[in-house]
Amino acid sequence: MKQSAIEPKEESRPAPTGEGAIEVEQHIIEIVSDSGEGAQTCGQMFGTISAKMGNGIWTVEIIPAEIEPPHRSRAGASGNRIRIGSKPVTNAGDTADVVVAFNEQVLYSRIDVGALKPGTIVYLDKVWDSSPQDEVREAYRAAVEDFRRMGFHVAEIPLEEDCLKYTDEPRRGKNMWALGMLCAVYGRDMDVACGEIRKKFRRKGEVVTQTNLDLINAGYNWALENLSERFFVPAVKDIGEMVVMNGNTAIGLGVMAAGMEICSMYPITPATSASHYLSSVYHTVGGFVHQAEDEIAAIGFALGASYSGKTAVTITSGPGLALKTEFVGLAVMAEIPLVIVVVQRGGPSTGLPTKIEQGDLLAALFASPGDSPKIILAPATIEECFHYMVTARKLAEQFRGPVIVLTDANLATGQQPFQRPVPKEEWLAAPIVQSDWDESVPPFAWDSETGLSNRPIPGQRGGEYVLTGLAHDEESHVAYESSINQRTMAMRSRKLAVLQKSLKPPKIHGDPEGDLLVVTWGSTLGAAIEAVDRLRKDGYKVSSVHLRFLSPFEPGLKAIFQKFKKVMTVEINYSDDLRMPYINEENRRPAQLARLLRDQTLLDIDSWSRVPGSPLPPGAIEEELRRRLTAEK
Amino acid sequence: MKQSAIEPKEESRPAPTGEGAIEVEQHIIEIVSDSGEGAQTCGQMFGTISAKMGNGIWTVEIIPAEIEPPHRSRAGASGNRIRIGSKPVTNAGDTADVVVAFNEQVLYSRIDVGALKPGTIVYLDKVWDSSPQDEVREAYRAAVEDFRRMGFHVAEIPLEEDCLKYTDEPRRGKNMWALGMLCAVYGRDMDVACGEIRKKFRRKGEVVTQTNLDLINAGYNWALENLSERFFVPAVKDIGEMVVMNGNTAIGLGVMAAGMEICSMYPITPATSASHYLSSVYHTVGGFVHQAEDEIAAIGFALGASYSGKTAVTITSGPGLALKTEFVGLAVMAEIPLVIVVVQRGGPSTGLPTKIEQGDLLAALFASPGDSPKIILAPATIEECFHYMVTARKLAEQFRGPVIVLTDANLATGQQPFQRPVPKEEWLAAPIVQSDWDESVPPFAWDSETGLSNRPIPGQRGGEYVLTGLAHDEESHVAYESSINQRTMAMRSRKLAVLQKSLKPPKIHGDPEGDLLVVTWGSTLGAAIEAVDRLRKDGYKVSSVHLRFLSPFEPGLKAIFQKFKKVMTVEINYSDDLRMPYINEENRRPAQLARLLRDQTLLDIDSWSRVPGSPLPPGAIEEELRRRLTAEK
Amino acid sequence: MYGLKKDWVLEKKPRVCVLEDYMGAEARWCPGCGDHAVLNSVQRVARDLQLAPERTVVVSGIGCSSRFPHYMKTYGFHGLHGRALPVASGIRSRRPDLDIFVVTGDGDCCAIGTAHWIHAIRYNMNMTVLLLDNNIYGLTKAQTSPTTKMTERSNTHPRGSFFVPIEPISVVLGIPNASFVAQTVDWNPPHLYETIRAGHEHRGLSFIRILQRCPHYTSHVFAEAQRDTSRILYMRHPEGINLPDAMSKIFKNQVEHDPSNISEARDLAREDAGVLPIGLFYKKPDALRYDEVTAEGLKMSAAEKIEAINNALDRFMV
Amino acid sequence: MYGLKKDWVLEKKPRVCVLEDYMGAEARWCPGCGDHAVLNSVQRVARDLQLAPERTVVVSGIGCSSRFPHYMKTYGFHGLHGRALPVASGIRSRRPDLDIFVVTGDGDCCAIGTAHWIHAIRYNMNMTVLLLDNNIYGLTKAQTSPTTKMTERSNTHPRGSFFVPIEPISVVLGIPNASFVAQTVDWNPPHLYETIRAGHEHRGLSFIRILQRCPHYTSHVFAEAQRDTSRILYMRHPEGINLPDAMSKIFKNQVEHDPSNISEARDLAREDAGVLPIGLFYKKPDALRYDEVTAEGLKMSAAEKIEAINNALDRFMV
Ligand SMILES: Cc1ncc(C[n+]2csc(CCOP(=O)(O)OP(=O)(O)O)c2C)c(N)n1
Ligand SMILES: Cc1ncc(C[n+]2csc(CCOP(=O)(O)OP(=O)(O)O)c2C)c(N)n1
Ligand code: SF4
Ligand code: SF4
Ligand SMILES: [Mg+2]
Ligand SMILES: [Mg+2]
Repeated sequence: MKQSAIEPKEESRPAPTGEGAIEVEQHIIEIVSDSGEGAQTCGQMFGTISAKMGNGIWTVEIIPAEIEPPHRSRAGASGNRIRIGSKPVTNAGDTADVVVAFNEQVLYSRIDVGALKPGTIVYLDKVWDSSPQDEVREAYRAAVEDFRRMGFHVAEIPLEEDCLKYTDEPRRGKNMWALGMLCAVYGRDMDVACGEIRKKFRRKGEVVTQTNLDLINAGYNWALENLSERFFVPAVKDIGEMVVMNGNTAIGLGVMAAGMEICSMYPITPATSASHYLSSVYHTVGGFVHQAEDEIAAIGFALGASYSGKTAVTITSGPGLALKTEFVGLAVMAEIPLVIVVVQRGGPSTGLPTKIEQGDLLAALFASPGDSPKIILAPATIEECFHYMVTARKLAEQFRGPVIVLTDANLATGQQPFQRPVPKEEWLAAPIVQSDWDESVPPFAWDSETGLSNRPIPGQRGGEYVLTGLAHDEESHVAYESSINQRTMAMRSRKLAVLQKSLKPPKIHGDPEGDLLVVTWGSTLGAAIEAVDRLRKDGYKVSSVHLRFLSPFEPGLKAIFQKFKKVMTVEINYSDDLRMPYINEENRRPAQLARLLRDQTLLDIDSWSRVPGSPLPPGAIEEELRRRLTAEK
Repeated sequence: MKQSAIEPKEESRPAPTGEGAIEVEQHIIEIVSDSGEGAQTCGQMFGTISAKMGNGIWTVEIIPAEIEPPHRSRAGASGNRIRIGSKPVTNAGDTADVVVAFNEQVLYSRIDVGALKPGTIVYLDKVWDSSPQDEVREAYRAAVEDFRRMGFHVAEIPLEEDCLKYTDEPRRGKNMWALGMLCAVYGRDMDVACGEIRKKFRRKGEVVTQTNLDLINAGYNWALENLSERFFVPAVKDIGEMVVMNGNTAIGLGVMAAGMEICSMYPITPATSASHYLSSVYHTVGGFVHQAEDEIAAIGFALGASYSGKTAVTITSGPGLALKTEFVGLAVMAEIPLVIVVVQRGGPSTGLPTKIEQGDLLAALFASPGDSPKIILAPATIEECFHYMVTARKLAEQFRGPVIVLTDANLATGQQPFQRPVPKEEWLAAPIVQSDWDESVPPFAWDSETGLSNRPIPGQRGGEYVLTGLAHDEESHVAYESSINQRTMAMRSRKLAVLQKSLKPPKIHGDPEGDLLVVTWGSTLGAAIEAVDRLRKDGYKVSSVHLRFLSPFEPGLKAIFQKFKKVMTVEINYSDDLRMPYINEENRRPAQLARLLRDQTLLDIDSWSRVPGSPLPPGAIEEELRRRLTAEK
Repeated sequence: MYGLKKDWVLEKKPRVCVLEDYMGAEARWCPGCGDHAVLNSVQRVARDLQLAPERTVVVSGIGCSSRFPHYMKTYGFHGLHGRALPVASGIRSRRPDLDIFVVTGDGDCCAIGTAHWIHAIRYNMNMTVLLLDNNIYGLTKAQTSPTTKMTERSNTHPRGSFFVPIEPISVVLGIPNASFVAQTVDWNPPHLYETIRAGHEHRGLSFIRILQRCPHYTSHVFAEAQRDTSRILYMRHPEGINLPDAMSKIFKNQVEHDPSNISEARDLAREDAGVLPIGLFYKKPDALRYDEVTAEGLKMSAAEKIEAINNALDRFMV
Repeated sequence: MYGLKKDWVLEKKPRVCVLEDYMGAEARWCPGCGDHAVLNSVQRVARDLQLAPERTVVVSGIGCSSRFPHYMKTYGFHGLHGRALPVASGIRSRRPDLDIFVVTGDGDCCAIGTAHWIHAIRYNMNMTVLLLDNNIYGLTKAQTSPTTKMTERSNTHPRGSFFVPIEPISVVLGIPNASFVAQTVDWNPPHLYETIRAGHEHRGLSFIRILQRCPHYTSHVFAEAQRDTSRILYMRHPEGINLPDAMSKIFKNQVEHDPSNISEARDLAREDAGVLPIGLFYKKPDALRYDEVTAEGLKMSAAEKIEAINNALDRFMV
């Protein structure tokens, strides 16, 4: 007899029916296990299978803080959240609809961070119920009761038990069984699923592959026979050629497609995996990753390469950016093209090394002493992580200076399908010019309108010059004169204004006027739009605008803002809250983008910013916007 | 027969009369020579003598860019500008009234930077007129004609010639002869002057001292007999006990008076001389200068000392600050008291290493990734350089974090007399507490209103804790929870609001309302006030306000600003000029303080900012303000 | 004991610290990680020497190994990646009364911390420096470190490292003023203990490289040396670090090495020999100590200081 | 010559570069500064080896010595204090066709640049590194440097330095993969020239320490060694750096030293011996070169790259 789905206790959730599948627009599934039990692989594969079937997906990693945390501990929870939808999915959403948990402790860790809500369906391995250890049994049983009390629909599943039929190492097989079970619940195409398994275990040999196929089938069959709930998430039609990857991989691929041959880095979470990916494939395009002795050497090496004609990229996170500060100033001063990717994590200092924050905007902009105008971009999606590498290199060369690309831990580890890019030869770096340089043209022949100039490359006869970080004239000769200093500062600054001229105003999501405009940057795009859309459905006059260029800004912002009664940013960084003791308009420290926009537009731009160490869920944004919109009325 | 002072050609200058001295409120004197000829010593002594006679003074160094530049070259000009007045002098003023030049080339270098104006009296060594080298003779003669054509009153003096009567090394004696001559022209007390010489050459023995006394007397007597012009600068009455020194020495003395026992640094111009001074006397107060292997180690060492209970100071300039960025973030995060002195120089990058700029404000405020609230002070005078060390240490300990003190190359090398400070025992660091720590109090027992807390020091039993740059809770345990991160960020930020509460609004110079308010910070104070006063005399409704706390700001700024039709900052850093191509309101990059004030007050705060590598003279500020005030009308 | 601390009368009876008094938070390294053994040894040395926990400071950088201070119940400073040594030096500069341990990793010390490492050896301030060398970046998940052996794979060199690894002992022996240079392995607790203890008893900077197993990422690297003791060269000398005979017997490969002989020490340190020497390479008890300079003037009274400041000020009187 | 550069026909006749072709701005060091002699030697080596000025890059940090590139008429990179070596390595990585010289000072290289120095030796990329060691920070006006002798006074140690100076040669010889380590003095132009020339001809990183006089701040430091040649130990060997007999004769103190013998090299490098060895300490022609790794794939065509990127992308197709 089929095990019945647990009685629904909440109106908000459609009751899982017995036979026919319930159609849903989107669903959030989590798989959590002890670190090392492979829930991450399970989740990623479930995401890929869904993407292949035409669903929109977004996956995020659930990562423990330690390398090998103890088993059955809250701190050890490892896994994945997968949000699948019938439209492109842009963020990880709010609370989970379905959770597969390999033990009750890791489930607790998800409850602690608010990932579940009453009504969430929980599939929990029941192996602990028959543990030889009394404490384990008791802990398990108490937890199940606890979970039910909290309103979750708990189904106890024979995860380890059934796996033992196929493998002696159930800890390494449970994830595939769970994948099979989910495939049944979500009606996934088992041909696609088995294909993925074959791909995944290709290098491990036939035996391993077969065991895993057995396991996925076992999970699938068990669910078909024993579970009654089925969900159906319709596919996006006609998706075209899509790829799915995380943001750091997209950066790596983008670096290659942009024709940059050198990535010079020093390991730092959460940036390093981009260079891991590059390290594994870079040689196929003739590139190489230089792991330097520290971050200073990493950027110095990159600048040396750039100076010699091979524009390089350096990839880091906050603490590494801090160390690169002095060299960034040199790149500005001596106008050396360079791409600097900063994958933001929680700060200040070592902070929350594996978690997301958008806290490095002001540091990117202002860290180098003296006036250091530079270009700053922030991709909003994983697809943009790829394409912005191409853009960044182009801008670095055209505007002859460093370009900082700010991503974050959310983009870095999140996965999302997007249109497969078609790399173009014109994106690649041109071969180094070795023809003579017209000697009458100085190495810094600034166009006095635009500040732009071309640079000679070692090897070009007639172009010999000595690059220097000292104040210098057009010939790159050291110059102490007041007027030269004033002029060259203006030349370097001017380039930003010139770049702005070539940009278009950002598109407004929603109506071009209304009660409230939400301004965002970076990875908050998807969640903010989702929140805005929900409110718009409810009749609120709210729109949003997303900034991708942070230095210079895209043009037309003030004009856009002025059409709204209120303007606010939503950011993942710290700002003072006026409701807190001692805080007032005079001393409030605003959120980072808000600060820049206030300075520029002189409009009273408020913000809602938080530092939870996790992406802002659309529901939380929605709630805050609703509060403000309602307070208005 | 007395050589007559040259005919005045300009109305603007009082004609030097034959016999009786002309009384002037203030005068600017420059002495320039080849590097190594001692014009700097001459100028400093002239300043000291004048200060001892009760004049206000301000002296600035004229420094060549190279260590041993060629003789008789514009690049080699070395010397001093001394401005003396009948009131306290707050800045170096506009153009020189009197210049003593040891050769015509160094004079050219002063003309090039606009230090002279038609009517300036020039005393020029005529030895070159009888040089055995044709080119030298010709260059000299052509120059004298040139100078006269430019409207200077040139008196050719027998500087080297007369010195040769007293010494075989006139290159090392000319400066004292020139000093004697100036003493005659300005009616300086020769007892005071000779006393200074005795002090100066104390350690060199009697013979050297006597030669120099002979030289000063020779110069004095020659001038009495041969020069007709005499100037009289009345003294300030009742000056009390005064000291005279440059800002870096004041920093050094302040460090000692503040009871800081450790100065950990890495050499960098123009900060190093502060540690040179400290190195020479620190042992007398039981302190020591640690010259580290680099700037990172310097601040790390200082933080170690601070952590162990001995609040330390680190002294640097822009490029060094860049390297300290990461550790500054740790000091904020782990709340370690530390004083960081940044003597600003021209940037970005290596920039203009010996020259002044106020370009590091935003870097000091924002460089460290993540949210890094910290206290920033900027002394405006040399006296404040001393006292702010005491303040900074106190604030660092009370608010448990880093305090950055921004000075600049102008304060660092300028000399000014001020009330002799009376060091107090209470300023000194209390001996390290070794009594037990109440174990029930965690190491970060943040007061939830103020964010303040006390810290245990190694040696205190019961206080054992592990300081960390990771996000942490009250116990200093690593904490990944959202709510803890949000709260601890707020605690660290709150401290700034609390400090602001204890500050008073800045005083307004001039009327509290009017057409224009000028806002300044750092060493521009004196020149700005002088400019404002000149305009106020002409009836303009202009006032000024000077900010000494830059993070947090002193309270009440918006209220002050709103009383004026226009508000603008005057700063020595780069900002875009709206009259330049491509620059408009949307992309203009404002001056650094202006940016912060715009963000905070949302008022349209404009600025006039320049990067000449030299202090802004009052006349230039006056001219710009006048232009704006006139344009208004 | 803590409950009584305010009761000064009771405090008078001699204080005895037990192992638990040095044990902080539960260590969160992977099971089998060599760091556990080092922690254990340091705690036992502290207990055996009766170091006061409140006068003991453990300073570290960032890395798996640098989590060390959290697991001690003493003062600790878990600072920035690569920067433990300057911090420890600053602490030492005015606190001759403290016992200072520094824990650093092969990335922390020999990559980003190189400059501080070299100069700390030169300063020779009194502290015990433990380099936990697992030949890999552990915390950031397996990148090549300066001590990674050639052809070993890592996430940054998936096709094998093409760098000649640095030899930390050779480097240190090239720095003048090195005063105590030793090597040991995490899997021989008695030797580990003796080495740390000897290091702590040395006045000056004792540099101890500990070959440390990282079962998570580089389980094979020291497997051979662990299995086959003939891969280890046991250095012995009356002035060196010695195990009781019963324990030292297990090392078939032994050499008598006088730790005052720097030339021999340098030759022994060369890793191309294929054996892993453990014991004391070099010791120079009279090497200059910078901390003796920095602590000068510590005892000066406030009145003396004020007088000196007044004197200094007077020189600028007009 | 330059006037003709667009005329390709005329260009065909063999190009001969004369000394002026390497002479940039007029050198602005103090009169008598040893840096002048080094500049001169480098220019002569460049001329004698007919290095193309446009393919020669001189990289430096910050310091008096680091002004060097400005005085050459080649490409130059006058970067940041202490950071010449990473920049030079980056340039080298994809430009095997360039001739690279690095000029650094004792502060630049042995203080703030220490980490890069150690690791650059290990990377052993092809370049000629000149350490202009004047035992002082010149540009910033006389502060103690890591090579300042004990008790010497400076502005930061007016009562005399209390540090044991670092021995740059000993340090370098402690780093595995060092491939060319030599020492010379600015005041013996023939030896200076031969050393730089030998360094340039070596394939790999040649590290050359040049004792350089700073008459402005440390005029006395090398005065003795300059006056009395017996203070110098001339190292000779067929594989080493040798002067014609007539010139080498002036060195009363000579030793035959085989530059493949590292132990002997290390013993010779010790500065406590009281003599100043000049010549080649060590050479390892077959040391691994990282620049051979980094230059792999340079010749790949755009089409090949596009294909590889497509392959990489395909692995992520859904
Ligand atoms: C400035 C900075 N750069 C990089 C990092 C990232 N990081 C943390 S630990 C580590 C290396 C750890 O390796 P190791 O020192 O060998 O210690 P282990 O984990 O192996 O014990 C790195 C690169 C950081 N925290 N800070
Ligand atoms: C980051 C940074 N710190 C400090 C300085 C200041 N500085 C310039 S050169 C120099 C030392 C120069 O000494 P050395 O390397 O021996 O060269 P020398 O002048 O003696 O040739 C220092 C400390 C700087 N420019 N940048
Ligand atoms: S990763 Fe390696 S070094 Fe780090 S805790 Fe695990 S076993 Fe130890
Ligand atoms: S200060 Fe010394 S090193 Fe610098 S240029 Fe002068 S003599 Fe040469
Ligand atoms: Mg390691
Ligand atoms: Mg030097």
